[in-house]
Parts: sequence; C-alpha cells; structure tokens
Amino acid sequence: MRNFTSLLFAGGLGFFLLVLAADLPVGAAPMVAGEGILGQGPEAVGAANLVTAVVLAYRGIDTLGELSILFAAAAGVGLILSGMRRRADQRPDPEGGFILLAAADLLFPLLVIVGLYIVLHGHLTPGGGFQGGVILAAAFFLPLLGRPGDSLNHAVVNWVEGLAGGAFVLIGLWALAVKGDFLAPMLGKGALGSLFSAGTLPLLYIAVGLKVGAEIAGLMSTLQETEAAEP
Amino acid sequence: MTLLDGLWLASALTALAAGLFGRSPSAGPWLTALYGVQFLLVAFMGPLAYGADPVPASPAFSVLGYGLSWQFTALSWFFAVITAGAALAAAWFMSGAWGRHYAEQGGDLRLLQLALALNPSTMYVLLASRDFLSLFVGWELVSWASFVLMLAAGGVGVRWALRYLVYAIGGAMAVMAAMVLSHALTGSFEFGALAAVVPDLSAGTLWSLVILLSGGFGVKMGLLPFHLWQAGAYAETPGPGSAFLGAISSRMGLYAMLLTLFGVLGLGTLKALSIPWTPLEAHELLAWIAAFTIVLPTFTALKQNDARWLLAWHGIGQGGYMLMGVAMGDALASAGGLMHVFNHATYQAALFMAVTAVVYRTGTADLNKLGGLVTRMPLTFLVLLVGIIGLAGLPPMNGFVSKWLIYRALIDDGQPLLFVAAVVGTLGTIVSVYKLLHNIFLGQLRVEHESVREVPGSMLAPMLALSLIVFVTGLAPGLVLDWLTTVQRELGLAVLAPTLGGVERPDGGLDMLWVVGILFAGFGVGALIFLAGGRARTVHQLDNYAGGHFLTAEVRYHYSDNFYAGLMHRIGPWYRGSFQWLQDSVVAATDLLAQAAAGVYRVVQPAAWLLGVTVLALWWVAA
Amino acid sequence: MTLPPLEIVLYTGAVSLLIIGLAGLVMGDNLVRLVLALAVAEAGVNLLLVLSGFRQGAFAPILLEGRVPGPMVDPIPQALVLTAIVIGVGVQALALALVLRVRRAYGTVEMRTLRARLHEDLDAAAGLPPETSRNAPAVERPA
Amino acid sequence: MNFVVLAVALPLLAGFLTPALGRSSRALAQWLGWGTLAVCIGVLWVAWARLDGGTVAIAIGGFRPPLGIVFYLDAVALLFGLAVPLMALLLWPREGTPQQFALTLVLTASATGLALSGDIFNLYVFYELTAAASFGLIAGRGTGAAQGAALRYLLLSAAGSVLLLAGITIVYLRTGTLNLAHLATLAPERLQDPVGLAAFALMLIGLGVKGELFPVNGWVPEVYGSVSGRLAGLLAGLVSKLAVLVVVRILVLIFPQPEAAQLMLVLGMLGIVAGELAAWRARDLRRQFAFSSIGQLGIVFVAFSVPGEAGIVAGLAVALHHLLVKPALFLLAERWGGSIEGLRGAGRGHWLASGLFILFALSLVGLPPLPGFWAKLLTVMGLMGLGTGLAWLGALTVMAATVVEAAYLFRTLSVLLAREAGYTSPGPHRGLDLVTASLAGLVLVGSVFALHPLGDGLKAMAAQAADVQGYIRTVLGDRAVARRGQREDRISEAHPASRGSDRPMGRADRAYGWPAGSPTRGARS
Repeated sequence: MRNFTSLLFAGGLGFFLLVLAADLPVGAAPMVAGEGILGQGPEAVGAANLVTAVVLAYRGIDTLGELSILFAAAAGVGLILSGMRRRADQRPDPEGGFILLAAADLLFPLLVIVGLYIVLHGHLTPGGGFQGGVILAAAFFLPLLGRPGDSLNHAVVNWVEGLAGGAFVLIGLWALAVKGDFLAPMLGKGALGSLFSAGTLPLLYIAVGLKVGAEIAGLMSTLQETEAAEP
Repeated sequence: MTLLDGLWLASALTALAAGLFGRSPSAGPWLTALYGVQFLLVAFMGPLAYGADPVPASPAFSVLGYGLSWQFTALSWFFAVITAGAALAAAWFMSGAWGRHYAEQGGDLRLLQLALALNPSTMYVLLASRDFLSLFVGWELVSWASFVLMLAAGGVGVRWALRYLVYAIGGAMAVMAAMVLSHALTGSFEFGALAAVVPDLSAGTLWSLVILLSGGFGVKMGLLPFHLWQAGAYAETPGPGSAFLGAISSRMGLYAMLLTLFGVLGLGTLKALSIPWTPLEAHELLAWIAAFTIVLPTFTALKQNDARWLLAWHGIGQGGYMLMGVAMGDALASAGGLMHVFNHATYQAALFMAVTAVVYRTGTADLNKLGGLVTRMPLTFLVLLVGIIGLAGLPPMNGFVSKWLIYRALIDDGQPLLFVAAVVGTLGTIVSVYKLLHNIFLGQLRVEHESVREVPGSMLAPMLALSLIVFVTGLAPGLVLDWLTTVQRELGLAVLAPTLGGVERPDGGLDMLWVVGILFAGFGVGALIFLAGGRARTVHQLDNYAGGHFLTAEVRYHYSDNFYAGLMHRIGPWYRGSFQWLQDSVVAATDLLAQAAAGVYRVVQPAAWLLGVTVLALWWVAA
Repeated sequence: MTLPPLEIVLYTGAVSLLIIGLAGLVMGDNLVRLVLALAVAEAGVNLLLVLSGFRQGAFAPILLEGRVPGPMVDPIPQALVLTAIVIGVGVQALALALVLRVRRAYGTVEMRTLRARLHEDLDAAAGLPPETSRNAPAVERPA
Repeated sequence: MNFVVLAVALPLLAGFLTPALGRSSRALAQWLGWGTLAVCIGVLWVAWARLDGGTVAIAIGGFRPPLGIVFYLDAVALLFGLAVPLMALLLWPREGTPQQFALTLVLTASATGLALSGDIFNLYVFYELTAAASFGLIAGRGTGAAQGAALRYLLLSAAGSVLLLAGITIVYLRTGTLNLAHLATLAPERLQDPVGLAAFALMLIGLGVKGELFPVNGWVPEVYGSVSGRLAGLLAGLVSKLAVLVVVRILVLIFPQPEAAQLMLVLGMLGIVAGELAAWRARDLRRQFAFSSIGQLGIVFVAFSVPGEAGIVAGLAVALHHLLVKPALFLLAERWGGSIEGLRGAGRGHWLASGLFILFALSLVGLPPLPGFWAKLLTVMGLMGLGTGLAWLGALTVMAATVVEAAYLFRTLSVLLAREAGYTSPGPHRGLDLVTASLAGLVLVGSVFALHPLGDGLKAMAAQAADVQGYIRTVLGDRAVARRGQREDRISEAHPASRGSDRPMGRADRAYGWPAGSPTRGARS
C-alpha cells in the first residue's frame, strides 16, 4: 500500500514536471546574464575558458561556498567517525594483490602530473581545480587501497586544506584591500589563451585543486580507516 | 499627577510591598492600610458618580502608531469602588489570625498577598481603559492576575487554575478578534471610530462583533456555555482570595461588555439586530443566555456539598441576573442589573468570609461534616444569615432591591418567560442557601466541634462591616442608585429617578424604608409577644427531635446528607451534565487531532511527506 | 515516425532520473540504497540544470586561440552544475559516514528499524515508556 | 561598504584553519573562533551604523549585476546578519572539538551569507553549506540517537535541496538570470504564471525543510530531542529564521501572486495546528519545545504570507521574538531533561531559571505588554486586514494555537513549580546557560520599555524590505526600474505563448544594454 501510494505520488510529480516542459523553453532558454558574460568575459577576466571565468570570477563566492561545503563534509565526517578509527591492535584489511599494488605505484606519478596539469590549465581548457583536485586525491588514495595498513598523515591533510582554503580567501581579501572588491580579478590579464593569463584565476584554481585534493583524500582515507563495523 | 495616577501608584506600591514583606504575617495590617489608601483614593474620585468630569491618567503611550490612554468615568468608578472595597475587606480579613494560620499550615502567604495585590491593581488599569488596545491590555492583565491568585492554593487548585487559563485565553482571543475586526473596519483602535461607523455596518459584521465581544467577555463572567471553569477555580482559591474573586473578578466581564456592547455599539444597535427566523433581537439573546446562566448554575449549586463550591456556583448564577438586567436595557432593569453588581459583591464577600471563618475553626467546608455551630460562632452565623438573605434576594437586604427592579422591568417589558426564569432561579437560591445555613449552623453540634470558638476580631470586623453595608444599602438603596443614574447617562441608557428608599412610580414603586420599617415592626410585634408571653424555656442544643425520634447527647444526629431528597427525586433526572460532556468531547476531539499531529512526526520516511506535499502544491498551483 | 525534439528527450530523461531518485528515496528501506537514490535524484536535477544552458549546435564556451568559434552555450549553468555536483559529493560523503555510524549504534541499515530504535531511544532519554505501549498496535504493522 | 563581505569571508578563513590549529592548541582554535565572531559583529555593526537606514548593493568581485553576485544590504539583512555571529558567540559549543568550532564558524558564515546574498543560486549554495555544517554539528560526537536523527534529517534535507534546485532551474530556464533584482524586473513578464508558481512551490518546499515548514519538518523533534540545548537553540532560533528570510525575499521580489502567498498561508496554518497540538501531547520538555518551535515557525510563515508591509512587519516581529525566546528556553531545558511528569517540583529553588521560564512562556502566549503580544497582534491584524476567508481562517488558527500554547506551557510550569518534590536535581543550571538566558530575558523586558522606537524601526525596516522598486534600483540602477514599469504595462498585450521561448537563439538581450567592458562597481546609494 505504501509503495503504491509512493509510486502514485512520484508519478504525479513526474507528470507535473513533464507538463511544465510544454511551457518551458528547454533548448532555447533566454540567455541574459550568460550573454553578458560571453560578451565581456574574455576582456574582463582574461580566461579563455569562460566557464572558469564564471566559476572563479563572476561567481567566485559560490565557489568559496562549495569549497566550504567540502570542508564541512570532511570535518563532519572526521567528527562523526572520530570514535570509529581502527585501533592499532586490530588487523587491517588484507593487502591488495600484485596488480593493484603495482598499478598504484605506477599510476601515482602519472595521476599527480595529470591532476596538476588539469588544475593549472583550468582557465584555458575544460577542467580546473575541482576536476584536477579529484584526480590528485585519487593519486594519493590509490596506494592506500593497495596497502590498507598505511594511512595518510591527517595533520598534513588538515594543514594543506586549511592553508589552501585560507589562500583562496586571502586572495579574495587581497583584492578587497587593493581594488576594494572581494575576489576581484587581480594581476595582469596576460595574453588570452596563454598559461600565464587571467590574473589570479590560476592561483585560485591551484588553491581549489589543493584543497579539493586534500579534502577528498582525507575524506576517503577517513572512511577507509574506519573499522568495518560488525554489528 | 491625577487621582488616577495616585491610585495606580498606590496599588503598585501595595503589590510591591506584598511581594517584599508579604511573607511575614505581621505585615498584614500594614498592607491593609495600603488597601485603605487605595480605597480612599477611589473615594476621593467620588464626584465622578455625581457627574463630575472624567479623571484622566497622565501616562499615555503610542505603540506602532496607535495611542493608548486611560481615564476614569462614572462607570469605571462604580466598578472601582467595589473592587477597592472588596480588596480592602479581603486584605483586612487575612491581615491577622487568618494569615498566621495560613502560613503555619504551609501556605505561601507571600504569594497569596502578592496575587491579591496584583488583582485590584490590574483591575484599575482595565477599568480605566478608553480604547480597544488599552482594554485588551487591561483584560489580559486581569486574567493573568486572577490566574496567579488561583494558583496560590496549590494542589487541586492548580488544576482548576489551568482550566480557567484555557477558558480565559480563549475568551481573550475572541476579544482580540473583535478588536482586530474593529481595526480592520476603522483603521484605528478608538472606541469613537467604531461607534462612528456602526450605522453603516452590515448585520453580519455587527453580529460578528456582538458574538465575539459577548463570548469573549462572557467567558470571564461564566456565562453559559463557558461556565464550567468558574466554580472550581473560585472555590479552591484560599479563603480571602475566594472572597475577592467571587465578589468582583468575574464582574470585569460585565464591565467590559457594558463598555463595548453598550457604550460603543449601543443598546439601539443591539435592539435593531434581529435573529433571522425568530422574534428575538440581539439584546434578548443576551437576556436568554443570562436566563439559562441563572437557572442551571443555581440548581447545580443546590447539589453541592462543599460550602465554597455552593457559593461559587451561586456566583455564576447571580451574574446572570446582572446581565439580564443590563441586556433588557430600560431604566429599571439596567439599574437593577448594575446595582446587583454592588449587592452581590458585598454579600458574596461576606458569605465567602463567613465560610472561610468556619473553615478556619473547623478545618472543613464539607456540608456533611458540620452543623450546630450557631452557638459557638454566633457572629459568623449572623454574617452568614445576612449574606444569604441578600443572596436569596429577600428583604430587607440589598439583594432584594436589585432583583425587584429586574422582576419589575421584565413584567413591564412583557417578558413572562424571562420573568419565570428569574423567579425559578431565586427559588433555587432560597432552597440552596437554606441548606448552607442549616448544614453549618443549625442542628446538632458535632463532637469534634465542641471546643470551637468565635473567630478573632481581625476576621470578624470586615465580615460585620460588609453585613452592615448589605443591610444599609438594602434599607436605603438610593445611596447606590444615585451613582447608577450617572452610569446610565454615560452608557446612553434610560435614566432612573431614584429616591432614598428606592424608586417612585405611579404604578407602584418601591420604598425600602417602608418595607424595612414594616418588617421590623413585624419583628417588634413578635418580640412583644415573646417577651409578654413569658413562657420561654431555654433548651439544650442537643435537645431536639428528628423524624419523630428523640435524640440525646449520646446519639447525635444531624440531617445533612442528601438534604433535599424529595426535591431531588423530582428534579434529579434533569441533571444531565451536558456541558461537562461537551467540554470533555472538545478535549477528546483535540486529543484525537493531537494524536494525528504527533503521528505525522512518527513516519518511517519523512521524505514521503515531502513528495506528497510537492505533488499537492503543484496540483494546486496548476489548477 | 517523427522523433521528438532532442531537448524534450533530454528533459524527459532528466526528469525521469529525478523521479526515480525521489521514488527510491521514499520507497527504499536500506539506508545505503537511500543514499544512492539521493545520488540518482541529484544527478537528475543536475542534468536538468545543465540542460537549461543547452542549445543545439552551439559550442562549449571556450575561446580557441582567442576566437569565438561560433554561437556558444550559456556558461553559467555549467558553472552552477559544477557547484551542485560538488555539493552533492559532500552531502553523500556525510550520509555514508552517518550510515556507518548508525550501523554501529543500532546495528541496522534499515530505515524502518532505525526509526523504531531512534524513537525508542528518544523516549527512553525522556524517561518515557516506548510508544508502542500507548497508542500503537501491539505488533508492528506489516510492511 | 564592500568590507561587509568580511563577515562571510573571515569565519570561513578561520574555519578552514581551525582543525589544523586545533591539532596543536585547542584553546588557540577556540580563541580564534571567538575573535573572528567578534570581528564579524564589529563589521556588521559598522555597516549598520554607516548604512543608517539606506540600502546598498555590493557587487562581489566588482562584476556589475546581473552578471556577478551581489550582496544586498538593507536593515533586515543586516539585522539578521548581526544576529548570526551574536548568537553563534552566545551558543558557542564550549566543550567541543576544534572540528566543531570549525563547523560552527562555517555555519556562521553561511547563515550570514543567507541573510545578505542577493543571488538565488548563491543563496542555494549558502543554504547547502548551512545544511552540511549543521549535519556535522548534530551528529558529531553525539549519541546514537543524534546520529540517527542526523541521517534522517540529511536524507530529508537533501531531497528538499533537489526540489529547491529544480525550482531554481525552472526560474533560470524562464529568465536566464539568477540575480534577485534582475529576476524582479523580469518576473512580471516571465514568471507570474503557473510555471512560475510551480517553481515557487518547489523552492518553498525545498527551503521549508530548514524553515520547519509543515509537513517537511519531520526532522525537528528528532534532532532537537537528541542534541544539546545550545545547538538546538542555534538551529531553532537562527537557522530556521534565515531559511524563512530567503523564502520571504523570493516571495516579495519575484512572486507577488496571491496563489504563492496562499500556499504559504495554508502550509503555515497546518504547521501551527500540527506543531502546537503535538507539543500539547509531548511528554518531555525538549520535544515540547521542538514542536512548539514548529508551531511558531508556522505563525511566522502565516504572518509573512500577508502581502505588503503589514505582513513583513508581523513576520519580522514574530520571527525576532522567537529568535530571542526559543534558544533561551532550550538552554533552560538543558537541566530539566526526562519526562515532564518526572519534573515535579524541579523548578523550586531555581528561581532565576523558573522566573525566566515564566517570562518566556508569558511572552510566547502573548501577555501584553510583552513583545510576544505585539507580534501576535500584528499577525492577526495583518490577516484580518486581508478580509479573505482563508486569511480569517489563518487568524483563527493563530488564536486557537495561543490557547493550546497557554495550556501546555503553563501545565508544564505548574509541574515544575509544584510544591511536592518528586525530582532529584542533577544540579543547578550551568552558569553560562543561565547568563545567556537571562540576557534574552533582559532584552525581552527591555524591549517593553522601547516599544515605540522598536515599532517604528520595525515598520521602517518592513517598508524597506517590501519596496521591490527600491531593491531593483539599488542593485541595477534607475533605468531598470523604468523598464520594469513599461514591462508591466505590456504584460496584458503579450501573448502567453510568446514568452521567452521564441527568442532568437544566442542573441543577447540587448534591451538591458549591459555594456561589454571592464568590470564596474556595483551601484551604491
């Protein structure tokens, strides 16, 4: 009965949302703010990737907020699982096999390089701090999968995430101090499309990349270190 | 600083002093003196009752652009003088032995003193209100002050106080609705603004106002069907508190009704509002409610076995007479209704005090556990006797005058049914107060009460003073009726032309001087016969008969249980407890709804509500 | 047979994901599955969001060598959806950590049992007998 | 005025650094948090003083709206913004870990952001940030019950966020912009139809999860019943109000349709009934307050549903009153755990705590001249002023709820103060809790003596918040207002089907004339 009602209501919601489609200009939505950004973005920000211009410049504070959510999630997970760390005397999961171990070692430098590349080219090509950060996190987490006994140094992770996040805010505050606007683009714009362009955007993305990498690596390693609770 | 400011200040000081020093029984006389100052200040405003200009209060506030101001008029003064008198009497009563006794019994004397002091001070605020906002502020303050007084007893009193609170807040909300409706109609909280638009209002709007106002204020008066809280709440309050509450507290509802229904809407408006498909108009509806309020609670009182409860139930019934008189609205009836406020306050306070005195000496108010106290407490007996004559509305006490005026007006207005209701109520009262008198004071004394003595002077003095007032204003009702002419003029009602002894009318007036004179002449004749006969013999109190059996001191027999067995055999089946049933049903329905509400918060998947409400909301906006 | 326009297909797909996710959230009982259902619903709404910037035949909003390649799609929804995805990740991580915790505390990953045990716990902390003793039927209703 | 951004940025900065700092010194982390909050209070205070009743829009990053994100400062925003760090400081988790400090700081930043932001997606981000921080705080180091409650809350809240985001998507699809002021100019043409209403409904329900809107408030009794009084106070007092504030901004600026307000009114009414009745039946103090909070938030929703200034005055009054009273009550309940019946006589001897309880209860029930009375009066006045049947029903509900409220609050009080003792006290209230509660009590009593200036201030604030044209002018400049006027004239002529969808693809909406050029400063007034 409950399932039937739930289905009925879910179907109802779907019905209403589909009916809405008739009145929604899907695929031909008015582009108002977006058009403005397409028009003035390259000049105002200097980033070839206009999505990056939106993420870090026009909507920079959104990005700060989303970094904070990741931070809050990591802190929250750390807090929630703080009493569930595996004790030293407990046996960790068995070590991974040869393939996993070898691949982890082999992939680590590659992943780090790819991650850094994606972070650094965020203002030019698809990608950026978030995507690169996740790859970086994967690079550091992969060896842990192979050797469950090891663990990340959480103090280092905390400092990296703290300082990277702090750097993002401080770059913003620097702009506030110099230009009078929080998170305003700073430094020279450089040539559009070159690596050293778009002012502070690459710096911001490096901060984002480090922070995301640290958060996600920390998150996953906390989860991994948690004792597989047997009820 | 005006006299009204002085009164407020004095009452606030009294409350402060009661809060600071009330704990000590020896502070009683000083507090009584402070109540005396309040009474004097009210008395100084006496010219109001003879047509002097209103006395304003200096403080005036403006909140959110609405002004609040206060002033005393004749109507305010009339209620204020009763309030001040009742408070003085109650404080006096508890100033000495009673207070000490109460504290020794583990009662919280400070709380009682403070609660008592808060009541008159908030009432002075209410009585001075001159716009809806100040009226509501005063109304709430008074409601909460009496709540505190009811709480003072603790124990079972708390349960009754909480029940009172629910009724009182409900009433207050109705008043608030009326006030806000008036604001929606006029954009202001001034009485004058509403009065100005009354002629343009539709019948529906007027009915809403009338129902909300009379319902809201009626709760405080204990009008049917909102009467269930009152008896318990008043009866379970510590003695002097009962006396004060019973005397004046619920009359604040009448005051507010007079102020709004009669002062603002006007009797003419009420008379013009007819109920569809019936021959009744709004004021007659009120009178009919009053009639039911007279009859049902009075006959409920008849069944009570606790003296305090009996009196409290009568208090509700007597409120019906007041409303009936005022609702009929002509010169005689409204004077009668208003005068009954005064009369009721005096004898009801005296009666509660007498009962409290009995409780003080015997420790019980159970009518089945008393009897024969007349020899031990003769003065208290006298007070009770005077009080019940007043309550029953018999000459020569003041209750007779007000009821006579009401009966007379009902006959003049051609309201035979209401007249019958009023008379039936009086009959019930007479029957029931006799039970009160008999079961406490007459018959045989119980063994455990052999050593009972009369109560000390600090308690007797206010009781006797009140009895004196009951008698004097019965003898010369013109003293009070004079004030009422000013009140009637203020409310725009027809004005009575009183004489000292009552009213003179071509078709037969009332002159209490004559009535009392003849009555006492009759007593005199009886006394002459008694003295001249010389065959008197003093018998022992226990030397009497019951049911044909000779009773001795060894076999004590006091007939009190199931006192009116014969009467109850006839009317017993009429007691249905319908209102109790109604109240229980409302509570049960609320509880059912509350269970459902609590069930909302116990579902396995709260997200199901989210999905459901989203679909419904989308449906609603799409439709 | 004429195919419906592409955007309608995409829209329908996104809405379907959203509905599947929400239905799973309401009908599911296993906590891990509920978290997954949530992820599905979030994916649906994220698709919906990115779809709002879609127009057929337009280019990604990236300047190639400083030139505008042609009509470009709206860059804002792309930025928004990036944010929304990251938010979703954070919340899901929290949810999984909580599931672990709940399993430790109550020994269950069933929503139904969790609710019963949680309310028992709350009542016990409040010094009350379990609710089943008052109004609820003596045995739990069948699902 | 751009320095106001500090109120959001600094707590985040401090929050990021706190876990790392806390590894070496917990005290240092705590002091960093306190210092940051104090600076935030200072920043907002200076802004309040400088603003002096005016309004300012801050373009973050200097990008001219509607391209960038703006913070909109008016009296309401700053008042709630100021309340955030203040309450966070008062309800600071003193015994917590550095992670809890960090989460509290993040919560502060996000709540301030909710009060200030003028961009609908930015509001969503802050809303989610608030949620994420509060999940951690609720579950962190708590009991199993707290973690179970947190998980159930999380699932519900995340489902709500999905709906909220769907609503925002619909709005964006229709208008192509996210800036509230810009949306306000476009709304008459593009959002005031059933589709817009559907978007509003989705957003209302999504935001309602945190705002304790019926029936998506199932988490409330579970969470408040299992966390510490300080956290419950923070969530019930502050976070819920900010969610409501967001709803009100959206309602006032974008959806002035009566249907939108009616939806809020109906759900608010149901919330009042459900909350107060459930509180009436609740058998422990904590959950009684939790349910009562649902009821009060219902009144807030009902009050805000009255269109125009009257509704905002009433809503603000109720919300501020509850913001003051409920956290204090939760603090008092801290020592009075267990069933209510078991508390017989518990209040005797703790006269300060009992006195405060009485004061708060009286104010909640609405004893004049305490502020709660005026709040209730304003609500009823606003509703009855509308004159519709539904509004009458709303007023009736509010008044009936008062009766129920009085019944259970004073029933509880009578148990607490009963003469016979059946309770062994676990000790007096913690000094700090009592001081905080007393502070709230003092403010409550103090406001009685300042009713006149407070009322005027509230009215001015509401007038400002209700002034849609003023909002648009502040954010977008004068031209936009003129255009909106023209647009409203044109609505009747426009064919419904032609809205938005038939615009040439990819063409800029030149009508607004956003100059392509260097970043410009936001409008200032």
